[in-house]
Amino acid sequence: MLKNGVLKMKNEEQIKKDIETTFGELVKVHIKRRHRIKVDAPKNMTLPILAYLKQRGFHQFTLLTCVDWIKKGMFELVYNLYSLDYNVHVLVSTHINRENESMPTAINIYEMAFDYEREIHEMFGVEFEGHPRLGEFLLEDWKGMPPMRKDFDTRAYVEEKFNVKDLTKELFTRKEQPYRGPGSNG
Amino acid sequence: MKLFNFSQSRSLWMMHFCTGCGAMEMPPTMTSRFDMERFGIIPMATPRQSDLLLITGYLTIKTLKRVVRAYEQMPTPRYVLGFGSCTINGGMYWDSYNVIKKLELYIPVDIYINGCMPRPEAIIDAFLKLREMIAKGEANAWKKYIENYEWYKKNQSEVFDVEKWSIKNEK
Amino acid sequence: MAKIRDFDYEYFIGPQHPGATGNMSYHVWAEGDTIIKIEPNLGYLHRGFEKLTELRHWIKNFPLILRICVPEPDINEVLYAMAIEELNEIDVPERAQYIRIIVLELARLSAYLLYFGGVAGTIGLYTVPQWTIGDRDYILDLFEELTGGRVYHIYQTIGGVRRDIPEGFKERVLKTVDYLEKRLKDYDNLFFQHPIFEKRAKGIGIVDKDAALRFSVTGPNLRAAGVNYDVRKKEPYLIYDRFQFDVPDMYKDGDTYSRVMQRRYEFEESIKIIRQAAADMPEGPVNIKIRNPFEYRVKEGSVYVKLESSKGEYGFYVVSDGGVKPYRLHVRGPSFSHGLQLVRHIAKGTNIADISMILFSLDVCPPDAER
Amino acid sequence: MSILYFFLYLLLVTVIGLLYMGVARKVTAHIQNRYGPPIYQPILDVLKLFGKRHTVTHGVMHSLGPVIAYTGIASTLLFLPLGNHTPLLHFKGDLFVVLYLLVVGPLGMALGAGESSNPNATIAMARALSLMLGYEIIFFMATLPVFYHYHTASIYKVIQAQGVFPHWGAIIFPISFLAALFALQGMMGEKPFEIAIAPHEIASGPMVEYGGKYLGLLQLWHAVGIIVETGLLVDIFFGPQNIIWFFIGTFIVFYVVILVNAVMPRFRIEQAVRFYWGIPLLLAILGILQVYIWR
Amino acid sequence: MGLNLKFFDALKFLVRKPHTVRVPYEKKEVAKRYRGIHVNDWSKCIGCGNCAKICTCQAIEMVEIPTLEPKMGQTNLRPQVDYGRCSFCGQCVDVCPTGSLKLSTEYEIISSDVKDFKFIPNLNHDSGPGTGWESDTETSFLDFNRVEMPERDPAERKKDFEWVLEGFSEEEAIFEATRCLGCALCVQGCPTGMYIPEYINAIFHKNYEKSVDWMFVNNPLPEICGTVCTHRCEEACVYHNRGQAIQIRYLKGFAAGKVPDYEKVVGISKKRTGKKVALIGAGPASLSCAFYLRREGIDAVIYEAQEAPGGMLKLGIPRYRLPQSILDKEIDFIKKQGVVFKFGTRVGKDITFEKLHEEYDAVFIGTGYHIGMTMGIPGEEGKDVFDAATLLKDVSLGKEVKIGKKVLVIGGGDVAMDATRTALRLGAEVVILSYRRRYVDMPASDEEKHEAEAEGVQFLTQTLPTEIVRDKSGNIVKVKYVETEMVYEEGAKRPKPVPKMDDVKEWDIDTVIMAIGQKPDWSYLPEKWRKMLKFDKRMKNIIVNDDMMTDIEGVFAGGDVVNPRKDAISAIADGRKAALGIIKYLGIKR
Repeated sequence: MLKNGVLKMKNEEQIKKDIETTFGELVKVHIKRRHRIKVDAPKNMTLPILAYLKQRGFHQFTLLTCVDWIKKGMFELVYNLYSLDYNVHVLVSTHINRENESMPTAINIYEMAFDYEREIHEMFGVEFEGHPRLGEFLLEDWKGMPPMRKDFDTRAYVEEKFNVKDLTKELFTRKEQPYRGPGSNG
Repeated sequence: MKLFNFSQSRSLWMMHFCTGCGAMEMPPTMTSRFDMERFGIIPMATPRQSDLLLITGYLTIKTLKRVVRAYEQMPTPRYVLGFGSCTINGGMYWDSYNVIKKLELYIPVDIYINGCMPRPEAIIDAFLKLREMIAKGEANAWKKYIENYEWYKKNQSEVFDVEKWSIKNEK
Repeated sequence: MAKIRDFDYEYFIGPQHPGATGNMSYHVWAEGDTIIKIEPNLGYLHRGFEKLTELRHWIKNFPLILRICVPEPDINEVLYAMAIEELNEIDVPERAQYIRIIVLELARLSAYLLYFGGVAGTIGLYTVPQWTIGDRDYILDLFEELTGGRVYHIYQTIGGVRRDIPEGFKERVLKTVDYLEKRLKDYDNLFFQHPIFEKRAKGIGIVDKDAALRFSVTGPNLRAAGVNYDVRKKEPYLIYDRFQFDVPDMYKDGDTYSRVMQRRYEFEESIKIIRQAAADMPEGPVNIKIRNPFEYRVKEGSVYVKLESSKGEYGFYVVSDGGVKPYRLHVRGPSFSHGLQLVRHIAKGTNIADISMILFSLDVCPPDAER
Repeated sequence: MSILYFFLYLLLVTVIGLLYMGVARKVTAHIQNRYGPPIYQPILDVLKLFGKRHTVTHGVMHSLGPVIAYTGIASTLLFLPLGNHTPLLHFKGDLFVVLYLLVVGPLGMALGAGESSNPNATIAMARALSLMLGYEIIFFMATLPVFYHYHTASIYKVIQAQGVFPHWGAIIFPISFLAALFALQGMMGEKPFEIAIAPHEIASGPMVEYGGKYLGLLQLWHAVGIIVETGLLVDIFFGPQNIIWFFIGTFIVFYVVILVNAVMPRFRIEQAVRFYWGIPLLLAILGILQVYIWR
Repeated sequence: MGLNLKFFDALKFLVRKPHTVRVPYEKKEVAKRYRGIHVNDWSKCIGCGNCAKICTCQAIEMVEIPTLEPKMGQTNLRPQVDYGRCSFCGQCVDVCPTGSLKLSTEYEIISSDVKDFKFIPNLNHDSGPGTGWESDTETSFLDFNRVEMPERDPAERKKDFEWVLEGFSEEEAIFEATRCLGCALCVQGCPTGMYIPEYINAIFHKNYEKSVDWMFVNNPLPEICGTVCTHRCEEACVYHNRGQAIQIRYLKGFAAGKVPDYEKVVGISKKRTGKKVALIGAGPASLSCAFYLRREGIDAVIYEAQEAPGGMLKLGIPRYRLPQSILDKEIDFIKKQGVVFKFGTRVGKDITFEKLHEEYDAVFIGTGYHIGMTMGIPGEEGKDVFDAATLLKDVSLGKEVKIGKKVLVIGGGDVAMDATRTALRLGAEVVILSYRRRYVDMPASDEEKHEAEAEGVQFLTQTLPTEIVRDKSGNIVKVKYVETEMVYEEGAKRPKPVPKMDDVKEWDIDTVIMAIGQKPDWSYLPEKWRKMLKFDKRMKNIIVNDDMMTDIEGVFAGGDVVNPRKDAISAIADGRKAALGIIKYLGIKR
């Protein structure tokens, strides 16, 4: 397992410097460890960064993922890019509101984003502006809340849809005694 | 009839329809190490030619539609073998929003094997049991489907739109 | 004969079709025998793994997570363990690392054997799958002995492996590996050097270097296109930097033939790694105690870990909020890149007779794209 | 009386054909490092298929297809001598009738498959018919020297003319025999010419929509076809003098065919046709040239 | 087309024997570790439910087995496995604390009926030890080794009366708290049924106040219990079956110690009902009873003969085991709740029992066992022979006690251990402990035995002193003793010591401490009242009903005088129960 600082991280530092000089202070770049750089960017800067990185030789669109930070009311979109020459993954992360906010599509920069965006759209309900076909991808005839959202309760859904009883109940729990004795504080 | 039952029991053509994890133990069962063909069981490419439908593991709703359709295309008598825990009571995917839990609600099942996934030996034993049942004329789950057609359709309609996915002229 | 505008046929490969790789379907529009358009239709195997992992404790996800990729389940386990270990900064015992290498490489061998059988099956050479999958069973026997399960091993745990290797296991691994090496000559004769196979596979389904890079192809498919990229070399995870092995680079055409042959030579390299790992394995503990599976917590943070599977770069993006359950886990399956967008691109203009061979030679494994 | 005789004849050939299929499966299995089913397995399969209750048809032609195919191949038997017996029908030039009737089978299939509206079946039939282009001509050209040599176009006459061991067509015209073997491989639809069935590509092709009794009929067609096709070759090139000789001959030929089948992948259709128009055609032409040179 | 015809090489397999395993005629051997169907050894299974908790598939359900009796550390639940869910991962085996559950090498259930796939495994399929997926303490997920409580160096600590333990550091405590699986079997072991998993979990989260809050539900003296409890909970702990139990006691002490002021957590009850209750004796039973009475607004008045509260906690337990600071902290908190203490007031002498009974709405008897018993051997009358109870009491109260250099302690209980170690601290050079049974039979807790041994006490087991020999001036010079022999009798639970009377040996001794037991003092109770109470056969313990009420209306009892288990936690439990009984008796709605 590679750990921070085991080897010199020339490439990583160079890319960090380049991104910082090109995009200014709004973009925060952290070197997480060797081969991994995380870039926190505001929404409007995300696509320019992707375009810039593509031009820098980050050919591989490894992954587009979405994290539902329900407490903050945000979706975090993480674009994971890789360059063979630098041997570095850059994870460009941006936050959008959970409701009523869309993200411009990246398919004009990376073709590979096509299916990833479809998946994220289906699983989280994130809208990608300008995507030609955000339709059914993995699910068929799905109605209701996108399943990967944190507030989608799959067990309750299963109970209802498949007519299965008592899934939400844990099968073995200690019987809680509701009354806490006279020592109760309130 | 007896002769038919006998030949049916000795010649089970299974549909080459592998869904889910159980499909991974089918190749070893089919191929040289365990050699299922010794019992006259061979994979067939289309439902029309098959007698035996293997549900090798979980079924997503999307697959279930196709399975029901394929099942209805199979000529009777037809047999269904439920493979592994997932077909019995949901198995690993008991809380997955996209996987059906009890196969018997949607199509009748003749025999189940436990396991996640079952070993080839267990699969062969299940085939032999099925073979015995057919020879005795006991494997009659397919009749249930015709008799309780409405019930099965009702259950199916709970998970997907039956109208949209049914073949009109067939039962 | 359904006529769809200009096209002669509208045609489905899968989900119930021997020529489909696993349970996935391709919607094909063809003019005569020539494919004009192909559209992958996924979701037959979508089980919502990523949702399910969020509902389970860290340790409980081990039996679940490996079911994502059926032909080679160990990569999921190891990756998941690696992600936790990286977040929690756990040092895995040496011996466990070596055992992991052996397990991973054996899994690679078994996946490749399945692959050879699959490709040969698509062109009707049914003797090859019978052989390779039959021989693969010997690897499964090893797994059964080591892990207690034939296909689903559930052998990894946080900080190591669940059990030490049984007595005499190393010898049996070496014996099986020797046997497989011997059998490789038979496969050569019957399959890899078969003139009709060469005739059918050469120049078919070409993924050249540009296309491979454009569509983020990884793994043997990328190497067969002449790009020497192997995670084991570029970013050596576990202890791959300690082993002597080459990444074969004699095939650069990117056609079906190159892809098959690339794997055939990688098969030999994996055998080399197994031999070295078996020889160098130190004594010692094989895992760390996690003490309480119900209260095991992973430090807050996110991590992207990847490894080289038999299909390409396999990655996990794991987010932890410091709780007992993963906050988010996203699986990056190699098939997502070479099973969807790439197929749309390269299948145009190919013959219907070849499409299933191309799909099999790309080693499209739908479950890792659908999860 | 002769009708009854014919049916007995048909039954015998069908059963033996099915047993040959069983042998084929067994032999293939052994090459594949396994045991395989019992030899009588195909008989059970057919019995089972005929016992199926519920079958679906896609129209008259679809149901008729297998019937046409089977009757076509069965009527071939009328002209095919099993050894040095007089076939039920024989006349000058019955070879041409046989070759013609052999086409009836695939044609019947083509009609049936076309009706089924399954693209797989349609593609398969297109393939089967274009493959026919390849092997029919080769086979005809390969048999030509023999008939030419004996100055007859009747199979029965050819057998009689060949007599005992050294006077076999295969020994006199080895080149033509080789060409005929190539053609036979294609005629029987075995690999590398199993293009019309091709489960991995087009889901067992023409049979894709057939089930139950129709499929059983197709199995019988295939079983009789094995005997007819190998028998034709044996009759022409080995001149079997009695029925045992005939069946030994057909068995050996069939054995060779399935051995090749077991170690071959299948061609793509245009490759197959191109292949036939390569070496086999050359061999066939050489065979014809040989007759000229001989004279 | 090339001329490469090597593929015909494959035909060589025609003449080879296939490698097919001809199931069912041949069997392939299943690997030893195979994960098949569950097997559960019911003789080991304790029904803790951890298998059900870890199951990813919710395949395991704990089912009540009516034929089984729940025992301490054991429930009558047994796992039922649904093979329509089970995925054979074996995690249930790796988490099983007793190792009763394993996966056998059997793997087949084939049936047409879904119901056949759900059953309660027992040993039916077992193919014997060493086969199937088993887990031992090494391979288990669980850590069977506890974090040892750091102690002071024995050579140092025996010189003074300071606390012998050093206490957990936060890191150690949390590390130890991690081990708790939350199965709650320990609760059955605890007489007062504390919410052990809950407070340990709170410790794990570093939420000590929450933890203390849970403790006060049924124990008003958590830190004292966290120091000197007899920790029956640890015997019931699931880890105890194969390894070392969780340090429940010290974790509790640790957490309570982390909260300097209980008032913030528990608060002080401001309820007033106007009822009042007298409590006799200021031991743990009365303290506990008084605390819970006060929480419900009942005035509690404790009458105590001594000048200090705590009863046996103060008088019986030496300060090196229970520091005065802890005692003060907890008792002060009880005082803060409004409990009135009347020290130096001996019931029967300073105030009569009848008066209490008249004046108060209810009376609670928590007088305990505080009279030490003697052996009745020749020479025990006279100086330099102590009973342990008196000795410990005097030492605790700070009275000057003089003992000799060579001390013999007779007995094998906790009190005997306290006596030996107190003797060491009082300056004795040689301390011999004589016990008539074997070492393993000693009722004293293992920790105390180890601690005493570490401090240099010589254990002479299977010895029985027969005579104390004194010189002319009355000083002890020798103690004669005989050795005993353990004899097993038919039907007896444990072997009986039989002295070998003909072989008399002797020790050089100048002080003898007898720690062979204590008894209650009923002298304060007038004959009339005593007759109204119902005692057990040996005339020692009062028999009470479920509400801890004696046969006299309004008189409740608890602690050692009721409970056969003579320990602090039982007394606390009794006190709490009695408080609930009194509340019920007085008709106060909660």
